[in-house]
Amino acid sequence: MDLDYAQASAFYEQMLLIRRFEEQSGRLYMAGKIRGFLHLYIGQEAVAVGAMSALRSDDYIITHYRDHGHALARGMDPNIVMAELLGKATGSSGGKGGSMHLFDVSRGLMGGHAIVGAHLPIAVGLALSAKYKGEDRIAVCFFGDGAVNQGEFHEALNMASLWELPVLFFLENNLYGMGTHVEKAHAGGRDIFHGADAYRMPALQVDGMDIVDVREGTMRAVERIRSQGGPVLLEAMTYRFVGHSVQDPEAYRDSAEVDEYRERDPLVTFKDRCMKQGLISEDEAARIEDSVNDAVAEATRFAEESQEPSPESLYDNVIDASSTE
Amino acid sequence: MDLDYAQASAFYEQMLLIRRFEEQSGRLYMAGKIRGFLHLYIGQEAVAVGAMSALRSDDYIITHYRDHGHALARGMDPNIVMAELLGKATGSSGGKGGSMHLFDVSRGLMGGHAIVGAHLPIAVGLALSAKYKGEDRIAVCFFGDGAVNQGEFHEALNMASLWELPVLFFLENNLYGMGTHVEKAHAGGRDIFHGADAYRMPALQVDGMDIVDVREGTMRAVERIRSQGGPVLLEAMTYRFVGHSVQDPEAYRDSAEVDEYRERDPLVTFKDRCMKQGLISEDEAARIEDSVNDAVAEATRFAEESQEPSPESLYDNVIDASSTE
Amino acid sequence: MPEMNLRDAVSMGLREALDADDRVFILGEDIGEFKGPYAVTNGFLEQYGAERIIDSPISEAAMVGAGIGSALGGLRPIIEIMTINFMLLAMDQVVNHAAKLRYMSNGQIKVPMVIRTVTGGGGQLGATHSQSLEVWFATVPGLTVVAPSDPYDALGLIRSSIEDDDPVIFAEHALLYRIKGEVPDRHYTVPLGMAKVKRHGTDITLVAYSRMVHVALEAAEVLAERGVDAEVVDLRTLRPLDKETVVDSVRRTGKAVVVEEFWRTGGLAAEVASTIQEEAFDYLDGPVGRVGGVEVPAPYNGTLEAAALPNAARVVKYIEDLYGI
Amino acid sequence: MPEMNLRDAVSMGLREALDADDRVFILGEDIGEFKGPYAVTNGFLEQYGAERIIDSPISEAAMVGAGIGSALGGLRPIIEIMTINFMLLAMDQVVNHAAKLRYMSNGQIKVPMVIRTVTGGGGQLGATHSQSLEVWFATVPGLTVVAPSDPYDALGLIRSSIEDDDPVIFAEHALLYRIKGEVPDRHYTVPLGMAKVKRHGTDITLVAYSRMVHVALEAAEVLAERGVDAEVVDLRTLRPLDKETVVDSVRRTGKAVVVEEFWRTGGLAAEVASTIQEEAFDYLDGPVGRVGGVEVPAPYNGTLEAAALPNAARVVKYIEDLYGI
Ligand SMILES: Cc1ncc(C[n+]2csc(CCOP(=O)(O)OP(=O)(O)O)c2C)c(N)n1
Ligand SMILES: Cc1ncc(C[n+]2csc(CCOP(=O)(O)OP(=O)(O)O)c2C)c(N)n1
Ligand SMILES: [Mg+2]
Ligand SMILES: [Mg+2]
Repeated sequence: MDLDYAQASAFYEQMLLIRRFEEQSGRLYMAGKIRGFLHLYIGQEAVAVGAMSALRSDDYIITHYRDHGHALARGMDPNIVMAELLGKATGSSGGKGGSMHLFDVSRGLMGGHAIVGAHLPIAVGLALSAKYKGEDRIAVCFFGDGAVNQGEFHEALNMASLWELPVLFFLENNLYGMGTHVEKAHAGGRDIFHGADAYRMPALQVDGMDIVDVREGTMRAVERIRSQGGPVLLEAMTYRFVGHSVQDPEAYRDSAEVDEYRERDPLVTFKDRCMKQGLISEDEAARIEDSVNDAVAEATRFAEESQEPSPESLYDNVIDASSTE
Repeated sequence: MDLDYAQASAFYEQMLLIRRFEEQSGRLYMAGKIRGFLHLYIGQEAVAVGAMSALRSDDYIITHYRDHGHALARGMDPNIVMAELLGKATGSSGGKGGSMHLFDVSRGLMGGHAIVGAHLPIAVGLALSAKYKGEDRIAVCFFGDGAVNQGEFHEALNMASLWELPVLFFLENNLYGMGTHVEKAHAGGRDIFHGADAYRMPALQVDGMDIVDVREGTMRAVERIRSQGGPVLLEAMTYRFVGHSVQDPEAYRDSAEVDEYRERDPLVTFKDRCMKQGLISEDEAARIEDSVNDAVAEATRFAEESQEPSPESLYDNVIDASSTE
Repeated sequence: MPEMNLRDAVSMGLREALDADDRVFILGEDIGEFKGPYAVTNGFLEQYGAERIIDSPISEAAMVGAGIGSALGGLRPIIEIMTINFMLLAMDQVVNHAAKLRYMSNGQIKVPMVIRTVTGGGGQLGATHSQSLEVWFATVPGLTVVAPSDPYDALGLIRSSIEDDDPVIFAEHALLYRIKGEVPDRHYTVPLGMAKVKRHGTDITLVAYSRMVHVALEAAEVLAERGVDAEVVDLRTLRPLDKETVVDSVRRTGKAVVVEEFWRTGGLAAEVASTIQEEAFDYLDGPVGRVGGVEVPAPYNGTLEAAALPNAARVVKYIEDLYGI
Repeated sequence: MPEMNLRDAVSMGLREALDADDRVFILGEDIGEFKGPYAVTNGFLEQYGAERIIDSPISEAAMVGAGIGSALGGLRPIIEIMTINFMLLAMDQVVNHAAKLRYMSNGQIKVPMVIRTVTGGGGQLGATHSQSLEVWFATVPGLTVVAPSDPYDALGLIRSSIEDDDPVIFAEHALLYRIKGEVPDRHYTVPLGMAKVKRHGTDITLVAYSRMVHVALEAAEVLAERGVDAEVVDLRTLRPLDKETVVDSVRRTGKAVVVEEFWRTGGLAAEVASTIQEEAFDYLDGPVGRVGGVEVPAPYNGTLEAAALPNAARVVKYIEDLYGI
């Protein structure tokens, strides 16, 4: 694993930030301060952080409702994200979007989308705009194994390949779509990336529990897209340690399976390797732990102390300069 | 080609019936007696006739709007079909369905459907009912190359394979979806059947211009479905000799291509082979020509002389016993 | 009479149907191993088995299409679409197929299918998950649309819906599952197409359905304190509309306000208001009023969302302004 | 002023936009090599090339999704959906994404996209191909919905629609393409959201849009012969509704009938009628009337289809019965 000190610390810090941020989000949900649906990224941290580390700042990112990890890994301010989760005026959408709809256009993060599979065609359009304008930025679209069975997955992959558009279809296969195991939903079985052949699209699979493997796989995919133009399907095999959403009794899987994957916790394994190789010292690890805890505490404070959106904001941004009755 | 005399004559007669019926439909459209959309099956006759010859009378058939060939090959009365095309009370839907919506439930023909790709999931449901009830009938779903790019194609093939349902997905690849060539619409290219791998579904390709090849391929597919349960994708490579619908200037293809395929007219080639092998005599061919012409003339007479639907029928069959204001 | 909540009333109706008729099965996302997204089918998989309680891939269009096909094959499918928002992915199957096949086949086939789905806002689920699209289905010939407001109606109406030989959209409000009410032990049904006066009054008629019935009843209590005696009509079935019950009430009261959750412009209230003034114009003391959702996508923030939805206070204030009472 | 037909007016508006702004492109089925299903884009491929005139696979959902994405990427997409019936396959992209992204992102992104589509019945295309679904889109916050009745408005409105920074549904009636009208050489636009009085009168107001404007004008001529002087208001934009123009007219005439092609129950006429009685109750001589489509799926047979659609005779008869004039 050829990482330098700075990278090792940075990756570990970003993964830990997501982990602690999500743990805190769960607590705030239980406290009734976050409402609606809340989908945590715990267990999948290596995917977002590894992937983002291989992208350019001008690339487009689009993802589904399980989006906190992608937002934070892309460098979005935890304060702004937490404020959105609490529905505050200081949130990224002024409290109107919520957990499932995080946008940060300044970082190319085009949302946070809550309809399973529907953002894949939108990613195709982002890539179309890049190619149309002659830009060499790419569109990276994160989605889950459950989304693969939506018709729009098929339509989007066909279009992207047909028109040789620069899209990285980034599949986070955590084995479940809500309570349905991938093998009970996808006729192609557990290893979905083979399906790309139908579109004559190159595809690869990486270990989503290993940030280095994710990073290297993403680099290969991105390199191929920028050099040759067409799309790539990248499948990261991963797992969520917690329920689908915060109120999921998890009747559909036995705790043994969860424990087994927790054994491979992407943070623990990465930290251990880095320490063995002397890339992260005890002190550094402690510093990271502190700074992450401070960041999450600060995000919580910021969000809780922020103002509620103004009543008038209800009417803003329906359409341009519109305020409907 | 191991056909007996009776089969050879029957197949030729059915194909010729479709050919002449369609030629007459075109004329009646030009005469303003058929309105709306009219999609002719000329050039593809070997597919419907060869396929139907390998099916059981209790199997379900469902197809798209280019459905005259399937209806006639399934044994539907040409009088009833022509009457429907003319919108008469004696038509299969009392004039309310038209050319694109031919139903004959007594023969398991569950329509004629005009939304591209939408009848594939319906075929899955028909097969689901058969399996659910423990019947060994299968559902045969005819569709075109253009339908393959609809999301519902993907959803339907995934479900059918996942649940091991007895569906024969019968793809008539005539190279064009309206004016769009298959290679400009399908990233997988011209030979679509390879795409079945993504669903772990067996697939095969036959020469749709050769009724015997279609028949034998269908037999293999059906045999596999009845014995092993799961679905099969069968692709028949074919070609329509006429426009997409009756008013298509065909700007998108050059006449040379059309001529080339007309060289391989499935009726002419089959008739020649049968005559060489002594399966059809000159007299028999003449008899067939006459009886087909009579049948089409009779269908035309029947349809033209039939009554218009009653004004009250407008309100029938919206829902059970309903007549809405 | 035993008390039960609306969730249990629907569950009970479903169990009865599964017990009484082998042709009845349920297909939906996460209805089995996950035990139902809203727990309505909790325990069903264990009791009825995987042949009849089918967990589906996330493929709404194919789910409805497969339901239609299975109905054509003689089954009595109950399709659960997790929320009515996701019906947007199955719109073509519902509107162009389920609703039209009986008509296009002139009665050769019918589609005895119930689509159960969850509707409404108020849960801070954001813009894509908080709509009341039953209003659109209520405009489609060939569909019946039901939306109960209490356990008694829910059980009586699910029974009638499953018995019906045509497609029924059965919309359960997410915020009403816990609402309790008395349900007789003796078997009863609530016929489709019949509204019900839920509160008798003489001064003004409030028309509503689903959750808004409770808002209307609350408003009626406030009005009562002011000596205004309001009658509350619960539509229960949105298509066909029970005009008689509504118009009779207005003829007695001379005043009417329709309350609904859907956006005010183009909602069902417009139809009801238009019908009232058409059929009771000379009985009206003033215009028929409408209180609907504010014309914005549903915001996540709880205060903003509440401001966008009708409540008793808004209804009372509106009535003051409209009629000066 | 030069005369041109509505098809040429729309074509002209599209060419202007393609000429003036490189960010404008058109994506649709068979708009290029086939020269446009309704010939509106005839010659475009040759003139503007395949990068800007993109023939799409039959994937309506992905077409709209790709349009949205390209708009997020800074382009100005014009998506052609062959007919509004096929929008049922793209409903989620239009309603949950195009219409809501500006709001959910609180203005971080916008979707300057025009969806051009063909609406209406009367062509004997059968139940699935003859609907007027623009009525549904007119209920969705975030969308603008336009439906011109003549060449002047068509050109003026397509110009405004393409200039608009939010999604616009532009519905062209299949039976109006050949209608001729004068179109000034000088550049002009017709602003969105403004109705227009197409015939001045004093005795009764007829409100309509698209093809029904011509039915209303015809009816007005018949009424004129009887000494009844009807005013005809063409809504032109269905969302936002120009209530002022409609209500002003009714305040002058005291009578109003709304004519539309959509099924009578729950159509736009219900909204217009409700609004009129809300805002002009004291000016009304009687109830506001509605003439809409008969509540059946569109039948193929020409006589039946005609009986299901409003025409001048039906409108006049209805007015006789309603107002005794
Ligand atoms: C069209 C649609 N259908 C159903 C849902 C409800 N739903 C939300 S998330 C989800 C599971 C998605 O699983 P997957 O794609 O694997 O992503 P993961 O949650 O595992 O990250 C479902 C069914 C939805 N939001 N949209
Ligand atoms: C959803 C939908 N989109 C578009 C159309 C218009 N349309 C009718 S047939 C057709 C082409 C279909 O081609 P294919 O599936 O290859 O069948 P073929 O006509 O070649 O037999 C199109 C685009 C439609 N009917 N439905
Ligand atoms: Mg998953
Ligand atoms: Mg084809």
